[in-house]
Amino acid sequence: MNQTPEVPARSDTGTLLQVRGLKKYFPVHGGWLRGVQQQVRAVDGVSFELDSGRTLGLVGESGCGKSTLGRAILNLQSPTAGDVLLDGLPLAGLSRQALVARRKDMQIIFQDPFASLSPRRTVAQIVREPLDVHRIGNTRERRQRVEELLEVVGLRSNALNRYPHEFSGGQRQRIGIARALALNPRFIVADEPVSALDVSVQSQVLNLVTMLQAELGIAFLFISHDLAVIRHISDEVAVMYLGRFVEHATADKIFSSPKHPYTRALLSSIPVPDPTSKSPRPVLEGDVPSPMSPPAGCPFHPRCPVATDRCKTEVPKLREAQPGTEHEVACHLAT
Amino acid sequence: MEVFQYVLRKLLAGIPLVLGVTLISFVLIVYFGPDKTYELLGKNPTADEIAEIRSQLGYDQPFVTRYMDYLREIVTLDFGSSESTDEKVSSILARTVPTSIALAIPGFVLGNLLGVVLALVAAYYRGFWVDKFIMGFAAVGMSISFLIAIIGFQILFSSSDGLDLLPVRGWDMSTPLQYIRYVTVPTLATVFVALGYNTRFYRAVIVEEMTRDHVRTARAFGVPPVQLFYRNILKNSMIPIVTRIMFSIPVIVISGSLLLESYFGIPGVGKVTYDAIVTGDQPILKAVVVLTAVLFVIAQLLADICYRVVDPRVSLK
Amino acid sequence: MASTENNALLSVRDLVVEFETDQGVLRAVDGVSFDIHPGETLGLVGESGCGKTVTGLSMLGLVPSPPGRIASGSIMFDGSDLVSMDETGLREIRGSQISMIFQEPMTALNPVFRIGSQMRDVLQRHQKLTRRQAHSTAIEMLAKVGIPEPAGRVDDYPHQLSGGMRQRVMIAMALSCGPKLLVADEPTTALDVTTQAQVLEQVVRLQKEFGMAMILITHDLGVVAETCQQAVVMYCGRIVERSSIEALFASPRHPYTAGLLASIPRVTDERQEVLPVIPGMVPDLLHLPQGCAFAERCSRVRDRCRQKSPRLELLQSTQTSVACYEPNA
Amino acid sequence: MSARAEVAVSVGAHGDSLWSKALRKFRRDRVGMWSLAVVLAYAVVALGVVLGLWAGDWADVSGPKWAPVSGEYWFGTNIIGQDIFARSLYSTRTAFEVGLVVALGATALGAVLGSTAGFFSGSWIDEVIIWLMGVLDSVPFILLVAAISYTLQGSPWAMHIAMIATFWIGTARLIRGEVIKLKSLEYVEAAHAIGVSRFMIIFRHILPNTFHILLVQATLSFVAAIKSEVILSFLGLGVKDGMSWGLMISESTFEVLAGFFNNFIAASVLMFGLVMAFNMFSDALQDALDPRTVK
Repeated sequence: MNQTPEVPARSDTGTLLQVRGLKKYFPVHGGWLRGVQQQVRAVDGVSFELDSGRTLGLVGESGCGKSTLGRAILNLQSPTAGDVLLDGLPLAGLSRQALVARRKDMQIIFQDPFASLSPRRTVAQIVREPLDVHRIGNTRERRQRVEELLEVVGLRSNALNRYPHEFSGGQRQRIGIARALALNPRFIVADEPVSALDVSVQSQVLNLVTMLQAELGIAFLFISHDLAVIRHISDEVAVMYLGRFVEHATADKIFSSPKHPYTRALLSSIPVPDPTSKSPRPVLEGDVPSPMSPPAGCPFHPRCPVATDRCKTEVPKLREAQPGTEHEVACHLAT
Repeated sequence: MEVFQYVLRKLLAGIPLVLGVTLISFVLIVYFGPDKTYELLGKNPTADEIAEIRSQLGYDQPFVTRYMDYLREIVTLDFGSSESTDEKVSSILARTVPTSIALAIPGFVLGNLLGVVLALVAAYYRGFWVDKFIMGFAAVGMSISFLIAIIGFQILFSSSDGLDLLPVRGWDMSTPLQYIRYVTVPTLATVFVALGYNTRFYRAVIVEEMTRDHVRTARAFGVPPVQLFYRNILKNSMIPIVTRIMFSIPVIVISGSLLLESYFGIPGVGKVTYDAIVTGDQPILKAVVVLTAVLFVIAQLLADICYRVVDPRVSLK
Repeated sequence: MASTENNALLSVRDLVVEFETDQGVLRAVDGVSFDIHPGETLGLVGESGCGKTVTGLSMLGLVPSPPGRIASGSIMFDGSDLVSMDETGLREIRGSQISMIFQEPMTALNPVFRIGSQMRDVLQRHQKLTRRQAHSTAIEMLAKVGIPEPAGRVDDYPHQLSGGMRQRVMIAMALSCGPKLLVADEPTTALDVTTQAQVLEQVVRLQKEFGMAMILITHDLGVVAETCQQAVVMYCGRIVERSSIEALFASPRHPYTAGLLASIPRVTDERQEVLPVIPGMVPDLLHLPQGCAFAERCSRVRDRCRQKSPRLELLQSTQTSVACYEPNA
Repeated sequence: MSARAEVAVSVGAHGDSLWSKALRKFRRDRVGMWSLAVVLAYAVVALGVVLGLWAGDWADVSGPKWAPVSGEYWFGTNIIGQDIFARSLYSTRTAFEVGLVVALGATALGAVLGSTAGFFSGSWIDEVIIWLMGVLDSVPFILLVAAISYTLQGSPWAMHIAMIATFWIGTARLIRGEVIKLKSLEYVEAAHAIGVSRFMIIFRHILPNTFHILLVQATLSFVAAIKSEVILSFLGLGVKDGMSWGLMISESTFEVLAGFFNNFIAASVLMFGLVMAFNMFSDALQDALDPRTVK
């Protein structure tokens, strides 16, 4: 029903994003002249690839490093180690200007619809800013493009001269999406974009994301703590625990035959909106350990119901559970 | 042991502050300060006489040397003698500091104590006339100049147009009665003005504490209002309150007393400082600057220790 | 339900709660009625701003006042009306007869007191225990909610515990005086999904053990399905549907309930391309439409829906009450 | 497609910025409006003096010593027969001059240094600015005025400069905290993601969101400057040439003990009126601009 914004001819297949051994450590400062005391290993060696037009759902509990991973990939927080390649070209070591130029291809959508829009700027100014920064089109063209973008995300053009505080949470999230789309990105990190929204609005925004992806062929890294949302939106799913992927496979495989005990625990913990399916479920004991001092061996072993002595000493590598299945899992016991 | 290490670390961390303060005051008071050469010379001095005096005063030394001299004075706590009275600076301070403290304490204690009490009452009756009355009173206190308050209370208590009960000016601590007679008017002026600011600040802190989630929790468990205030609100409000009190100590001892002491002719540090400013008595000024800076470092330390006592989340590391 | 008033533990009738704002009076709760029986769990469901939390706070007379006030209605508990009860009477009930736990475990406990001291406080006030007795009861309660090494943990400060542990402490505190009713306001929303499962399990188990009734306030229909027997669905301050859990999930009668249930993504289903949605957004409580508040978003809206809002009425031959002129079959 | 449908916005045809909302809120505040009116009345008096409309004769010795209030001398005369009314009006001008210079200077300096420290928080730039704030805070204020006065060879601006040198600190601390908060907000991160330069991020996305603090701080600095002037002038460190409320009050200190109150009352009441109105205006401003209530 709407004309699709112009998408430059690109191949819709092939690897768009490669992430290799990405690490992001945060120093915990003791203060002036006292130097670094400890490090929080927010992201501790993550590797994956993402094809154009695909969605990787990234799921994990708070503090597992999923948001940091998204920001490290976009170089909003410079990685401690590892490579990120977009279209085969590394992002590390680029000059400021070169990095700014590459930002056209990768954008981010945020969780908090209230903090993500500058309160003293109009919607038109907010959505137009990317075009201004990258000097795309003249004033008239930019204005036209902004109107087009608002239409794409389902906002009327009378929204143009309004301020963010005049909109509801769901509407603000649409404005944020319009801003992210302005530069025709090929890859978007969506960091919990529906977590702050009410149920009835959440489904509207999820549908918008699905539709944009289908029409524009954008690849998404969709971060969420909500497994049902991840299930709905993702082609592939990665489960994160203490800064690492513990399982990575297609959504169908993850949800139909989870291999990692943590994934299984997560899945069984979700309250199901169906009173007839009340089944006793294994409840995971204890809390997530601090990422400042992760346990030796498999980081999950203190909570794991099936942990062996080997798990306490040897860190399991992310590997294919069975060769050729492309179902990766980081567990000594998984087959 | 932990506390000792902490105190040591804090005092070491105070060194850059003291260095900064002394450097700035050295530049302003000593280096660009009043030139004493001509005061000490007779009429029509020769160039040689000028040079000799300048050399005696150390004016011919380079900047760094002179500043290092100042630092040496700080480390040895020997600031020499006053240029106007020839009395040792240390003995001047030993004589005047107790007076200043005796002058400042009643106003300081009452100003904060009454401030907390009024703030509690105002916060408890938030929105009612009691609150409005107290806050109106605070607004008046805030809007009246300290000097006007001093003069006002002086007229009221000490002049023939007022009650004519108390001495007009001066100082006497020989007996408790005399002390009270002399300290009352300065104290009233201090309290009146301090209450304005303190009450407002403390009320804001308390009201903020009142809206915390854990206060609602306490209410949900049936905690009665008095206990709610005493246990759940006051203790949590102590951190900003303590900070304010601690950091007002150095200001009160030097700057606050300066006006009071020079107005009433009270022989305290403030008066000495003021006289030194007027006459350009550098040894005294240098000592006072260091004293203030050190007081600030100590206030910081005390405030930190108080946090530790009040708030278990703060660790000494 | 509403007819079995006699043996109801708590019965709310026509509760209206209003808030004074800059732009006029806001009616956060508008004519809410429900009953809860001993041992029963009632889910109070709705999206943000629907009035579910304010309803919960009203049960303990905790509506922040000013600006809020209970404008009319009654809340009968144990033969007395909590709305007209004075503050002293309410204080006797709070924490002993009716307890409440809150959403944010991080801020709900006082950071400057040990958890043991906060728990003892409640026990000493309501149960008139000695300090020593209260201390051992506190440890007992901590053990009951699954806190490891309770005798050591009792001397911890809240910041030394994780979010899940703090919420357990809150629950221990809430249950320590053996209340007849627990009001739980989004108790697991701030927790991670694995912790949420632990805490919910614990609450349900303890509820059975103590034989108390519970009002569970939540936006999460999954949580309601797993823990409640009865549910009340609220929209814009009013109850739109009241029924048993089975009936609610099997055949939601109100178009809003039906829309809400359809629009949540589920793990179990086959992946859908497009989720069914409720169009539009929740209207501003200060500018509610004249008729049914849901009319603007409703697919089956009729003229009369826009003129007068429907009353909550019991559907014939069911246990479900619904406020709709055109309920689902 | 359903996802694109609708989403209308209610009320009003034009965008309603936070500023216009704050203005509307301020207009509804009766106390705020009245105090603003009082402040403006004082400002008119001060402007009149600057334009030479009145009080040009404040220094003339025209009457008898300590003349009582009369039709000719509205507030009486002082010890050497100068008209206290004219001197009071002239002092209003001085108050505004001191207040405006200090408020603008201190707020600007506080904004620049505070936002710099906040934006580079954790780096050595931040450490240096924090150190400077601590140092200036620890030098006794009156000593600083005196010292600056020495250094500037008794310039009449020494008082202004000394006040600016200390008053900026409070503003800078607030702004630093606010900038650190704003910097971590997602919209600033979004600007980074788009590729906006650091300079533009500070000036377009961070500073505009601190203006409400600066405005309130400026009014507070204004009041503090007027109050400090009185004390400094009494101590002989304040206004050098001209006339001010501080000079009038210090002139009155020995008069009041002799039973002559005109100087004291005129200066005290006028000053109290302005400071009180300004304080209340500042409060109302703060309420109107409070981002927690403007939503």
